[in-house]
Amino acid sequence: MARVHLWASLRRFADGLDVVEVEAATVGQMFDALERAHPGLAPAINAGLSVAVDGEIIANNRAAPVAPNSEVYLLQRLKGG
Amino acid sequence: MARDEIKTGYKLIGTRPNRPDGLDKVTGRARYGADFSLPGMLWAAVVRSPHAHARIKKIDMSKAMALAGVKAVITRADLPTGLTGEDLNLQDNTLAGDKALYDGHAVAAVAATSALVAQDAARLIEVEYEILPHVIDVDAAMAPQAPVIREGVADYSVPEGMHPNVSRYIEFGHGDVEAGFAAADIVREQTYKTEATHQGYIEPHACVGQMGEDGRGEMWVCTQGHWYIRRMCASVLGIEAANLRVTPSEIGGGFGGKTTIFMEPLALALSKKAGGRPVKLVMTRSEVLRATGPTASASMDVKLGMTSDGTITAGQIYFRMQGGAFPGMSPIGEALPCAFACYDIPALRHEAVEVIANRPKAAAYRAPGSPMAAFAVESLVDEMCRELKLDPIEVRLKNGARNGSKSSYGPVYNVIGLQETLEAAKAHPNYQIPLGPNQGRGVASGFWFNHGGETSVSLAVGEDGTATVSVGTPDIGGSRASLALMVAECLGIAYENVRVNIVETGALGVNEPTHGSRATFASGKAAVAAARQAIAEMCRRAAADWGIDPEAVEWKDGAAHPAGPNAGKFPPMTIGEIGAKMGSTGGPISGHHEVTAEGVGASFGTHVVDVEVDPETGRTTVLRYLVVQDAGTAIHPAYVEGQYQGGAAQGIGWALNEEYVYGPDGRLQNAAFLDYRIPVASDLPMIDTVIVEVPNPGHPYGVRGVGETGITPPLPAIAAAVAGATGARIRSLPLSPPKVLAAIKDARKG
Amino acid sequence: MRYHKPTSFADAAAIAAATTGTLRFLAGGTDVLVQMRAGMVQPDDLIDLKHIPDVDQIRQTSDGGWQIGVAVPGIVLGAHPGLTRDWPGVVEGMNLVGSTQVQGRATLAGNLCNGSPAADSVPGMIAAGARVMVTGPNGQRDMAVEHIPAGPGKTNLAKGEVISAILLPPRGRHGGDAYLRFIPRTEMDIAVVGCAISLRLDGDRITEARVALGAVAPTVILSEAAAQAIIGTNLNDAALHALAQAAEASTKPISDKRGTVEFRTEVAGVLARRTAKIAYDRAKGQGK
Amino acid sequence: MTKIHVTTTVNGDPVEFLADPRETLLDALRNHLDLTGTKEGCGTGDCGACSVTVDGTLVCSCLMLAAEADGKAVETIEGMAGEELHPLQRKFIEHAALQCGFCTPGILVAAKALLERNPDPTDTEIRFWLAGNLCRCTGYDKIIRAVQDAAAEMRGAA
Repeated sequence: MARVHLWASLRRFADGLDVVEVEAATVGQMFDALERAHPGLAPAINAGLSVAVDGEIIANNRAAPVAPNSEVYLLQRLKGG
Repeated sequence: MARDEIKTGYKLIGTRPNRPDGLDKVTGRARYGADFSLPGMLWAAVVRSPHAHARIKKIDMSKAMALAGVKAVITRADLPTGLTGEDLNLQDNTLAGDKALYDGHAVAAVAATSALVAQDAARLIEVEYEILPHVIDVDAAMAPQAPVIREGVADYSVPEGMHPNVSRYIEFGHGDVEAGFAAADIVREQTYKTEATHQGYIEPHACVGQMGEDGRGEMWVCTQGHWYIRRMCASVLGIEAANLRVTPSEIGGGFGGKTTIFMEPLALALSKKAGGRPVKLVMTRSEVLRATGPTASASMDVKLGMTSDGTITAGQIYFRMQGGAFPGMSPIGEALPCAFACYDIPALRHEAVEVIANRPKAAAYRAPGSPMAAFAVESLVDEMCRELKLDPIEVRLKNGARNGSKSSYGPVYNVIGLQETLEAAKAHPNYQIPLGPNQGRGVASGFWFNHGGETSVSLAVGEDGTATVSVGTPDIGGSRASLALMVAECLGIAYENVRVNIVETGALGVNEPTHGSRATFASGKAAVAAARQAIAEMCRRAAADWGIDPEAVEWKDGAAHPAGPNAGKFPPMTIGEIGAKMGSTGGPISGHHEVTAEGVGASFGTHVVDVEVDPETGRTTVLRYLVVQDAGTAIHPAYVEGQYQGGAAQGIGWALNEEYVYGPDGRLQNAAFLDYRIPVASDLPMIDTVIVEVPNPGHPYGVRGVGETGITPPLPAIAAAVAGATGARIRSLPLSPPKVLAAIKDARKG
Repeated sequence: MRYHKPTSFADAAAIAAATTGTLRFLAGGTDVLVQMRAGMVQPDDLIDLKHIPDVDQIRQTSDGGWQIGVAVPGIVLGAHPGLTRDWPGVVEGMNLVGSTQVQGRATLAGNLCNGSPAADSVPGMIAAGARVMVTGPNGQRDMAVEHIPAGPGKTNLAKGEVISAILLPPRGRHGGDAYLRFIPRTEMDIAVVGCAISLRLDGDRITEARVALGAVAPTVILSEAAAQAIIGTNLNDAALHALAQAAEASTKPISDKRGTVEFRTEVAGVLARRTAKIAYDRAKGQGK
Repeated sequence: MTKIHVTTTVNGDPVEFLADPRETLLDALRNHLDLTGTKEGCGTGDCGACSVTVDGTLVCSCLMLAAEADGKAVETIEGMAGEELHPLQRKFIEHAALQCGFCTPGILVAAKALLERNPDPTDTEIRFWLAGNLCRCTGYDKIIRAVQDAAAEMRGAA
C-alpha cells in the first residue's frame, strides 16, 4: 500500500487522517483510490494537485508510477510566473 | 524515472553567440503586440469603473453609438451566460457584470474607425453607479466589519466560520513545532507586510482580434502563452478553441503578467459585432496598472526558534494574502512551500488564508509568492543572526537544504545547489569589502520550484542540412538562442544553422506559457528529444544507403558514421548530404516531442547587497549587489546573467519604492510610471553575478530554470542591509524614505 | 480641438481672449500633452507659442540680467555658459525636470504655468528674484514669479494673458544660488520637497538671501523667516540650525502618495541646510 | 474634425501626412508612416520607449504633437543603421544588452544622442542620461557596458 500524506487542511475531508494508505500503481490510480475512500477530497483533487512520489515531484502526470511502499505527498499544483 | 547522463565538454553550450532575434530588435523591425495592423482594422477603447466597488445601475450607449465612425459597442450583455468557476471569473474580469469590483474594472468597450474616435466614444458612454463600501487592505478585508465583496467565493478548503471574503485556506507541516521551540535558546515572532507590486513590463497589453459571425476568429497578441489565450478567450466567448487561431507577437516583457487574459476577448467580441472587421486594442499604461494583474499584497506572521549556535529548531508561519477581487489568484499555494524551502528544519507549521479585496485580479509575478515569503522568513532569520551575533551565511550553511534533505513541503531534494551558492557568496570579494558610516550589508537566499508543464515541439531538417525548430513558448529573455544552442549541440551542427520559431496555436500541440522558468528547461528538453528522433531517422537513412543495420550507425559531429570497424567502412554521411537526398530516401525528416515535462530541478540563489542610507532623509542607495544562483547548466551564460540581473533589479524596486497606493476612496493613486517607481538606470549599480552550475539530472544538458529565483532574495537582503546601516528594522515594504526616516528616529529614541 | 500657431504674443493673447472653451498654451508641451492623454483636459483651443519670433532665445539684458524666451527648453538652458555661470541654481532646477528627453522640450514658462507646487524650476526662479513679462489683451505687464502660482494647477494670470518672457535680474558680485530637491529615486520623480536659496556675501557674511521651498504648500513658499535666519551670519552651525528650523516652520505640507507631513517638514529643514551650503560656496567661489 | 497637413523629414526622407490636431508625433510615426520601431510604453514621457530626435534634439515623441513636427527633421530607430549597423546596435546584440527588446529602440536612439554630445561618458553620465529610458528586463548592467564598448569603438574609429 502506498502511503499518501495529506496536508493538514485536507485532513478534515479524510476523517482526520494525515496518512491514507491506498492500492495504486500510478498517480492517477492513487487519486481515484483517494477519492473513493474519501469523497470529500474530490474538490481538492479536481482543483488540480501535484504530488511528490518518494521525494520526486510529479507536477502533472497521472501515468507516473507509484510503488507498493511509496511515500506520496500531496502538493498544491505548482506553476510560476 | 530514467535519467539522462549529464555530459560536459560541450562544443556550443556555454558559449555566448548573438541571439537570432537581435538584429530585428535593434533596428525596430521586431513586431510587438501593437505593431500589427490589418486592412479595414478598427480601434477599440474601454470604459472603466472609476469606483472601487459599485453596482452598475445603467449603461447608456446612445450618444456613443451616434458618433460618426463608431462601429460597435459592447457590454456584459453581449457575452454568453452560464459560465462557472474560473471561466466565470475570467468573464467577470473581462467585463463587469452587476458590479464593478475595483477601480479600473472594464464596464463597456467600443470599436471605431480611429483610436481617437474610439476614445471620444468611450467618454460618451454614460454609466450610472451606486457606490458600495470597499476594502483594500489584506488584513482589513477579513476583519469582521469588512464589506462582503462577492458571495460564495470560498472553495472547499475554507473552514466554516471565516469571513465571507476568505476564499482559500491551506495548512501543512511536519514535526513537533512546540518541542522545537522549547529546544531553542531564543524564539522570536514578528509580523511582516508587503504591498502589491506590478510586473511593470514596458510593453502594454495589445492585440488585434478578428472574428466573424460564424465564431471563427484569429488573434495577434503579446502574450507569454497563446494556447492559454485561445482557451480563455474561447471560454469567455463561448466558442470552440479550434476556431480561434492565436499568433503570438514578440513580447515586450511579461514576468508572469501576460500568462492570462485581460482584454483580449473584447477585441474579438467587438470584431464580431462590427461585422468581422479586425479590431486593435492597446492598453494605456494607466490601464495596465489599474486593470491588469499586479501581484498580491501580503501580511505574514513568522515564528522561529534558534539555538545560540545558530541551529534553527522550528518554524511557524501564518500568511494572509489578497489577490484582488477574484478567488484563487493570490500565490498562497506557492508562498507557503517556498517560505522554508532553503532550510532543513525538523519541525514546521505552515498556514495561509487568501482573501479577496477591491483590487484588480492578480496575475503571476516572477516566482509568485516566493519574494513575500522570503521577506518574512529571511528577515526574521537575519534579525536572529544579528541578535546572536552570528554570520548570516554561516547560519544558512548550517541550516540550509542540501542533497537528500527533505524539503519543507514534502519532496526530497535530489541534486541542488544552495550550499554551493552560499559558499560562492562567502568567498566573493563583495562579502569582504569594509563598510563605511551609514552603510550596511544584507544577505538572503531564495528559492523557486521551476516548472515543466505541457510542451510540444517540432523539428524539421532542411534540404541543406539546417534545422528548423517550432516551439510554443514565447521568447521573453533569449530562449530562442538557448534552444538553438541545445539543438545545434545535439545535432552537431553550427548554431547559425538552427532557426527557432515561435509558432501559432495551429502548428503544434498545446503548450503552456513561458512561465515557471520553463522555456529553456521544458521546450529545451522536448527540442532535444525531437532532435534525437530526427537523428535516429537520419541514422536509418544512412544505414539503408550503406546497406547496414541502423543499430550499426552512430551520430557525431553532424554526420552519420559507421558505429565501429565491424559496421563497415563508409565515409561519414553529413546532415547536409542526408537532407539533400531525403526526398528520395523516404521523405521529409523531422522530429516531434510532446510531453508534460517532469524532472525539474529546484533553483536556489544567494544575494549579498550593500546599501548606504542617508540618515537625514531615509533614502537608500544600493552601493553594490551580488547575485549567486545555481543555473544547473548555463546554456547561454549572457542570458543567464541577464535573468539574474533583471530579477535582482525587480526585487530592488519592490524592496525600495514600488507599491500600489490607494486613496481612501479605494482608487489607485499611482497608475503611471511617474509614481509607480520602478528602478531607473541611475538608481542601480552594476549587478555582479556568479553562475553556479550543479547540473539538473532531469534535463539532458542539466538545465534548471533561471528566470524566477532572482527576484526573491532582494526584498529581505535589502531590508537587512538597511537595518545594518541604520539600526532600524523595517518589517513592511517598500522601504520608502518616509518610512525609513521614521524608523531611524524611532530607533534613536530606543 | 483647434491648433493655433500665432506669430506674435499680441495675436496669441487675442486668440486666448476670444476663446470661450478650454484653452491651453503649448510651449514644451510636456505637461499639456500628458494631461490630454490622461483625459484630464480636452482643450478646445491649443495655442502653440513656438512660432513667435525669439521665443527660443536667451539674451543678456542691458542691465546684465537675462531674458529667456518661453520656448527655451531645459537642455538649451543647461548648455548656456553665461546663464549657468550667473544662475546655476535656476538652471539646475530646470534641468531636474523629467528625463533627458523631457529636457529637450520642457520650458521654464511651462513649468511655471502648470501651477504645480512641486515644479522644480520655480523655487530657483523665486529665490533668484525672477520676474515674468506678461502679454494680455491690454498690453504688457511684468510680475514677480512668486505671484504667478495661485494654487495647484492654477495661476494668477487673467483671461487672455500669456507669459511672454522670463526675466532674471543681474547676478551682481559675490552672489550664489542653488536648488536641491528630495525624490525617492535618483531621477524621474516629482519633488517631495524642493529648496532653492540665493544669497549674497560681504566677505564671509551673508548680506542678502532668498529662500524658496517647493512641494510643502499649495504654492512655492518664499520664506522670509528662513532668509532672516542666515542673513548676517557666516552660515555657521547655529545659522544652519536656525535656517532649518525656520524652513520647517514655514511649511504647510500635506500627506499624499509622495510623502507625509512629518517627512516633508523635516526634509525641508535638511534641504535648506544643504542648499544653503552650496549657494554659500558658490558665492564664495564666484569671481575667482 | 479638421486635419492638419504636416510636411516633415523622417530619416532623411521627405514625408507628408494628415494629422488630427490631437495626435502625437508618436501616433503619426506608428499609424500614419508605419514606423512602428518607435514604441509606446507609457504615453506620458516616463519611459522613453518613444525616443526620437527632432532637429537633433532627443525628445519623447509621445510628448510632441504631430503638427509640431511640421518643417522639422525627425530621426527614428529605423534610420539608425546604414548599410551596416550602428556600433551601438552591434554592441547591444554582442553584450546581450536586451532581453525583450521593447525598450531597445528608445535606448539606442537616446544613447546615440549621448555619444554625439559626449563621446567618452562615465558610467554615471550614461546612467543619468538614460534615466528616462525604463528597462524592466536587464537591470541596466549590460546596457551600460554595451554603450561604453560602442563609445570606445567609435572613439577608436574617429
